[in-house]
Amino acid sequence: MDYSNFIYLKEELSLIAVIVILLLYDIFGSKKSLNYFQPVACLLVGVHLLLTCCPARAALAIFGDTPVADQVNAGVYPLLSGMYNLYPLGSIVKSILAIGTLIVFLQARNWLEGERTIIRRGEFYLITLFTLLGMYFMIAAGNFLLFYLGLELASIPMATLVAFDKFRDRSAEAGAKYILTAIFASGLSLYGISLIYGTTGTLYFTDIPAALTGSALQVMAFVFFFTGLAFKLSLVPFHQWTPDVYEGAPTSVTAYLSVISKGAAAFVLMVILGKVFGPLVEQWQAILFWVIIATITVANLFALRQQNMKRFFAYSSISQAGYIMLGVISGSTLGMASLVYYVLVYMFSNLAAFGVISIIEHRSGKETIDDYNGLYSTNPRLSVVMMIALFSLAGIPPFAGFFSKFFVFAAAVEEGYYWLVFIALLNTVISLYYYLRVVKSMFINKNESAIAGFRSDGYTRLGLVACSAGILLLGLLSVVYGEIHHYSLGW
Amino acid sequence: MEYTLLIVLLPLLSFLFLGLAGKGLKPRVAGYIGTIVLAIAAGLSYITAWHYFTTAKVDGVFEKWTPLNFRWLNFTEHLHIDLGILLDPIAVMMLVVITTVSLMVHLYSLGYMHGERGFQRYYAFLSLFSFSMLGLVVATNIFQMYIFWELVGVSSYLLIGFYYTKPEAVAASKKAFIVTRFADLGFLIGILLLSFYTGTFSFERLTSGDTSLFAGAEGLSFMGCSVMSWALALIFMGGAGKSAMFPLHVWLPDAMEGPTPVSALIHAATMVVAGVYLVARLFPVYYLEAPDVLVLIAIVGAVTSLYAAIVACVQTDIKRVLAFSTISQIGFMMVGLGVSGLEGHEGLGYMASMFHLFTHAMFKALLFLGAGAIIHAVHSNEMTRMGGLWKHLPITHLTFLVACLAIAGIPPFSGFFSKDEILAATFHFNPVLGAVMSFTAGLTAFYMFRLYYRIFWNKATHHDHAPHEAPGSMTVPLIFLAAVTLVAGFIPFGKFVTSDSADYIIHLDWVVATISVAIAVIAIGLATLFYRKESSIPDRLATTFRGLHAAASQRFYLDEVYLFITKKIIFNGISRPVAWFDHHVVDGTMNGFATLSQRLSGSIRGFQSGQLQQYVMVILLGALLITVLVVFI
Amino acid sequence: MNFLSLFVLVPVLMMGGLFLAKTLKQIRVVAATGASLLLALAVGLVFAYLGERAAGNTAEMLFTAKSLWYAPLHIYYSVGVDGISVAMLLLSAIIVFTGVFASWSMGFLEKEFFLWFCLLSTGVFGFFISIDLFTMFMYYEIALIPMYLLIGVWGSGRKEYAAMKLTLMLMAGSALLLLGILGIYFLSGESSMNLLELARAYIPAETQYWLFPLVFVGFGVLGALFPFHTWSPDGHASAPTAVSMLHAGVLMKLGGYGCFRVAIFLMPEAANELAWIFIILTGISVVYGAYSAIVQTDLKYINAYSSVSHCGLVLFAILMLNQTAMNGAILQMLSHGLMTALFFALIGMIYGRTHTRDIRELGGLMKVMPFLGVCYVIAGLASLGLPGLSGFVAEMKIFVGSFMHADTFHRVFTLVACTSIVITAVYILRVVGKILYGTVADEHHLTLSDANWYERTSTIVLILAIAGIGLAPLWLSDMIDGSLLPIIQNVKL
Amino acid sequence: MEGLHLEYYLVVSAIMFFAGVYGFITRRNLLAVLISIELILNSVDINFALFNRFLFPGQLEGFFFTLFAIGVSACEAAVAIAIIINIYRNIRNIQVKNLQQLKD
Repeated sequence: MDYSNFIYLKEELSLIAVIVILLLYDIFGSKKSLNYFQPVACLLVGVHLLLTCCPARAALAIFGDTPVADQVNAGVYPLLSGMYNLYPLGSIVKSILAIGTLIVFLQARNWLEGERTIIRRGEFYLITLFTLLGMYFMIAAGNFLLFYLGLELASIPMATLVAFDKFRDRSAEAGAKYILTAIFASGLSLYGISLIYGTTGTLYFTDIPAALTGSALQVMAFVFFFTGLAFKLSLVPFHQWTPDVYEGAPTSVTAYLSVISKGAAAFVLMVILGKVFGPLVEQWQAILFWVIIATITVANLFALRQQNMKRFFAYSSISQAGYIMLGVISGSTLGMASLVYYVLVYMFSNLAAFGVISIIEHRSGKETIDDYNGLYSTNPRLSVVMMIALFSLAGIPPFAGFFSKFFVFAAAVEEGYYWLVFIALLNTVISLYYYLRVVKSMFINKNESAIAGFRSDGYTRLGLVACSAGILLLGLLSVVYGEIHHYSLGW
Repeated sequence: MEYTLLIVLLPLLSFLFLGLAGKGLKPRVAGYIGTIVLAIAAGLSYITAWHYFTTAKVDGVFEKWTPLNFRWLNFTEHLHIDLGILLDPIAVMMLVVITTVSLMVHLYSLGYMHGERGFQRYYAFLSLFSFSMLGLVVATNIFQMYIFWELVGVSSYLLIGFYYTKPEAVAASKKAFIVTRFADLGFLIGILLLSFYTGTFSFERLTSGDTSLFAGAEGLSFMGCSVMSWALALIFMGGAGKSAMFPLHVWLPDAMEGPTPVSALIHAATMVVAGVYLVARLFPVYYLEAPDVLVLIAIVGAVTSLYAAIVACVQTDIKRVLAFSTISQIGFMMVGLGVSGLEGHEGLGYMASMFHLFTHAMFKALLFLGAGAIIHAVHSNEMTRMGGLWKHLPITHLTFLVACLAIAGIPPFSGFFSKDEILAATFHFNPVLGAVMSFTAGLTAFYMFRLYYRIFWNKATHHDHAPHEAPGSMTVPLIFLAAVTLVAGFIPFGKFVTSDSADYIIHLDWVVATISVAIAVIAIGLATLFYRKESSIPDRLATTFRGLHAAASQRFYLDEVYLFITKKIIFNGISRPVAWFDHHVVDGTMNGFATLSQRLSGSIRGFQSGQLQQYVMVILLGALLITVLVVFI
Repeated sequence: MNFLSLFVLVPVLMMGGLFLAKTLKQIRVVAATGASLLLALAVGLVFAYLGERAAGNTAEMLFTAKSLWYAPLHIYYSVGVDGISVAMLLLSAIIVFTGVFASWSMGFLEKEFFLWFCLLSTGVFGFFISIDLFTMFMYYEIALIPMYLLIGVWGSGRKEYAAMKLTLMLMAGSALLLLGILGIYFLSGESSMNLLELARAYIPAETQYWLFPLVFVGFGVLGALFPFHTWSPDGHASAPTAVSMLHAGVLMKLGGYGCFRVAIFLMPEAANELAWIFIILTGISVVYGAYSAIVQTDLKYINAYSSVSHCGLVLFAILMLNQTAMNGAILQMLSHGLMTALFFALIGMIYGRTHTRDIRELGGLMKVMPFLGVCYVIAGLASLGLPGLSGFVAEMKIFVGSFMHADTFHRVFTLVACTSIVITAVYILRVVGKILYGTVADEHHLTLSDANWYERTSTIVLILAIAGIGLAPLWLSDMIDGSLLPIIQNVKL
Repeated sequence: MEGLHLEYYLVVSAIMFFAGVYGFITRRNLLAVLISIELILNSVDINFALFNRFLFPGQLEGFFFTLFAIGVSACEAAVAIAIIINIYRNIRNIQVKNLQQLKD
């Protein structure tokens, strides 16, 4: 190992650099210069994103290390004695998460510039980036230790984000619920990991499969471990914190939580299930089968009668997690590609929706579905963005959500999960109902006292435009999925 | 012979022109256009008839000519609908009849419909009807016939409902269409069956006498009758609908709501005999493949004829009397066909039936047009509003009388010859049937003269202004038709139209002729006794046979039966429950799913209690449950 | 670029144009131009197609083009047409054209209306030119969702309920369909989404047995298959005129076309074996729809139930699996599309004037608005199968074709279906008699005006098309016949 | 050492684990809940140390994991307490039952 290998850690290192710069800026920047915190943060994340997106191959070529580059391109390349795994798909997912984070940052302005949060705005960006770093570690982990550290790094700061509006008791309540449940879940997960360690004698991902025998203890260990990630993904029955936290947390945080955190967890879950628990495939497929059904159905049933938009989207995102799991359960290349693609599309759709919710909440203070009545007559553009997002979430063409849903279904069907897909498909009908409820209130319902028209700020608009473009183009431009699929071969 | 196409096409063009551009024309111009077109068509028909009957005879048998035939729609390689023109004796005869009567009606309407709203529309419809009817008679195949059959039905519908602001007219048109549609269903199914087993629609092939065509249906039977019997009976059902055979006749009396010239054209002379024409067209098939159906036809014809004659005796609306009389006379034609044989002398019934069709068309059109002139004069259909009109309407009176004598079967008027031959054929077939028909003929004479006396003699009613004779455009057709009625009986019909297209020498059956004339004279005498002057005999008879009289004037309650079937059974008994089922059960199920989801959603909401510790418990229990399930199952 | 893609491109460009349009006039110009262009394209396509065939091109699909889209699932953007799709494209173009004119004066939110309308057309046209299962399905769904807003925003009556019901039921159908498509893709062993390639592949019979119902019911929901038809009456009744036209006229045809193109073409064995179940259901549709129509009092409901009946006949005929009946089914799609569009257009125009669709409150309109009245009568006559109008041709083909089926069961059901012609006459004449004839029910109606120029354009074009098919059906039926052969051969295997 | 098998320790850790769970579920005070969680985490630490010591004596993985886990749990406790304090500041109460504003 020589230091040139650090170039392989470019995602994490550049993120750490960003964090450090921002930290220093936050500490030493003058009060006036801090007004530019958001643009600077966005810019830095953008730079980081460029680095992340820049394929490892190209980066390596600069340093003249082509043999390794080929190896990386071919599949997983272990670094730091196998503690850290370098693989192209991981980089793709990381850049997806970074894009999402960037959009969240763009949309956070309205909230952060409020009088109570303005002095703490730097913290938001910093803490968010810390959690992002944690997710990077989770994704890159080749050992349960790094995985665990990444998981905790991604969830403990998140609690502070949830409780960020410290003068709102709902925010505090949500924070408490989040942190306590998170610790409990990670406790269970740790207990599972400890048992795995006990039965296999190793924590390295590459060594574990050979030592798995499928004994009852190992299965129990697996289930306990699974709980930790299922909690983050908010799969039923580990989902109950989700609506409360989503509702209570500041909207930007909810957006982040519902998309980035969930996306990372889904990807990592699939990687670990496939790479580490491969020998237990029958067990985890059976578990996922029922968990998916429960997740989609229960979440949909709850979503049916929600009034609060954020709570509504909480349930929606639970059920979306169920659909994401369809990719996981297949365990195939198609499944992996579809999952990543789904996360990408889901991210754009959900962020668009939360962008609208956020700006409306901060401009008018309204956040129930009925408040949205007649929104189209006053804020047509926001309504259209919202509608696109909802249609994409519901899986209506030509929006990207249609394609992503199609692919996860295809992945599951390829493995023979006809009944599962059937149930999921029926659930899409229910989900369409509640998504249409929102569309209905915006477009069809009349309202004398509709939310007054307003002009949103440039950052938010940029974010919304980016999301809309993503929703519209991701499906029609097959190259995105093609690339993801290409790098998913053999994961 | 290609010009025969013009006969059919000209009225169509006239219809299109009047229909599209009629609004911009002066009413009179539109009338002239229609009439002139029809006149040309009539001229062409006469030329065709002359041409055909002089040159088509080869070896003593009339050939079938097909001057035009093209494929209109494919079903399979050998099954296709063609449109074309088939000329044979009956077709040519029908061309003459239709164009003649139609021309008369066109002419007559110039006067009768003068000043009516929608005059142009009226002529457009008349043209449409003429086109359809002509297309029907020259059909080369049964499907073409069906096509024009439907078109005729629609034109009839449109013309009955001509006075569309009058609710009775609308109801009558609806009824006419639906009843005939129902019959057409039978026709269609019959065609389906027939074509399925024979593989052809073509009349030429079907009537060629080639029994191998029907080999496919050999030995197949359903409910005791052979498949061919079913097919042909169903086809006859179509004919029965259009020709107002019992019990499908209910629409015809109501159809009198249309303008009177229309009744003359469609509901007396031409369209209503389409059923007869249909049976005559397929006669060889009936005779060879399903003689049992022919018996059925004879019986239906006889029953209809008798029934209508009885009902006609008590009607007071003059057009209804004529309508029932039409039904009755068509019954005669059906009986003629039903009792007929195919070859040579056996074919008397067929020939007689066609002959009667011809003569009846003339004198019945005359009667209707005469009735129109009367109505035109007194503005009422009711006999009670008439009486003593002979001096006001001399021409109408005379022509009407000619027609009455013709229909009553008094020599030398045309009706005598044709009816007498039908009676002869019937007696030959079955004396009982013959007796029934003779009785009916007597009734015919009776009710016709009842009508005649009640209109022209009897007690004169007071009118606000003196009724006056119709204008020339109306009387000319009357005189023309009366003249035809006078001489038509002497046409050597057997030379032209026979069942086997060969010559048939008519010789009168003197016994039958004498009897029937005697009956007719007695009936006329009775009518004279009852109705010549105002008399109390009819009333007394009516009270004596109270039940019969009431039943007859209510047309034996058949309309009520129909009303019951449509209103009570179809509307209330089927449709309402179906709609209810759709709304509550099918729709209800779909709504039920929605409600169920909402309910379910409501019932599980307590699960999300907001309690941190419950959440954690669920997580733990979930993990344990999954473990247990996976490990132990 | 393949010129078939223009059918999709033009509506998309129209959407762009509408987006930029500022005034009502501009909106109308864009809509009318685009619709005319589509109609011209469709007519041009018919000629081009017939020309190619006359020149001896016997390929199954003409004007094909394909380009890879999603390689991992072998999804191509592949287009191509045969006689059937050409006919359906022509139908769609006519309806879109007339629909634009029928919604000439919406009164509010015209821009949005036409935007959604164009999206709907995109889906419809795309569906008919596609020969790739995925794109077909995608366009199918594209066509469904605009319905929600079109009905919800511009509709009348219980529009929200109806829009929701319609959307959800159709989406449930498409859910089944999606599963079926995925099943076909993975189980055919062909790894292809291309219809033609799949048709040559062999899907194991036992697989077909469960895929066929999925696909058939999936499409059947849109084709108003009993008992999944209940979206149709409410949906049609609440939809604005042009949407009813397009929906009943074209969208419901997507169902029939899909059943035929996908379900029967790809799964002939199951079609043979399972047809009887669906024949019973469709037979019920035919009669049941007609009976239900008798007692309705809302004009649109009457027409909607009549659509159930007529579309039932389409599916019924398709299941007969012989050339004549299938040909009849396609003709019936065309015919029903045109006449039901005409009906809805007229009902819309009448409703726009009288503000009621309840036949008990209408009467004597013939006197007040003769043009509309005459058109209504013509539509009615077409619907009850008057020769010379399109309905007759289609129905006769269906009845004769179905009756030729060797099986007595099928023949009996054909006879049952035949009875619908009488019931149809009953409800059509009831309506005509009630609303057009008789005395004027409401004095205010006496002051109403007859059709405007754009309304006349719309109705006359439809009537011409109806009469055109009715008078000269041979070329159309031949065009369709040629394209049916591959399907028939597949079924007979 | 000989008398004490791995199982005994495991039983202890399992008891700790479930005691923690029980505490979490039943305690009414947020701080007590937090302490219960620490019990859970500590039981895991014991597990790791035990397995390393008894089963895989040649390695250090388990010990390291224990150390990291202890560190992480300290962080968690810190954040959790901060939030609890915040709750106290807002509603003057840290009873679990008061955390029920958000539900349904």
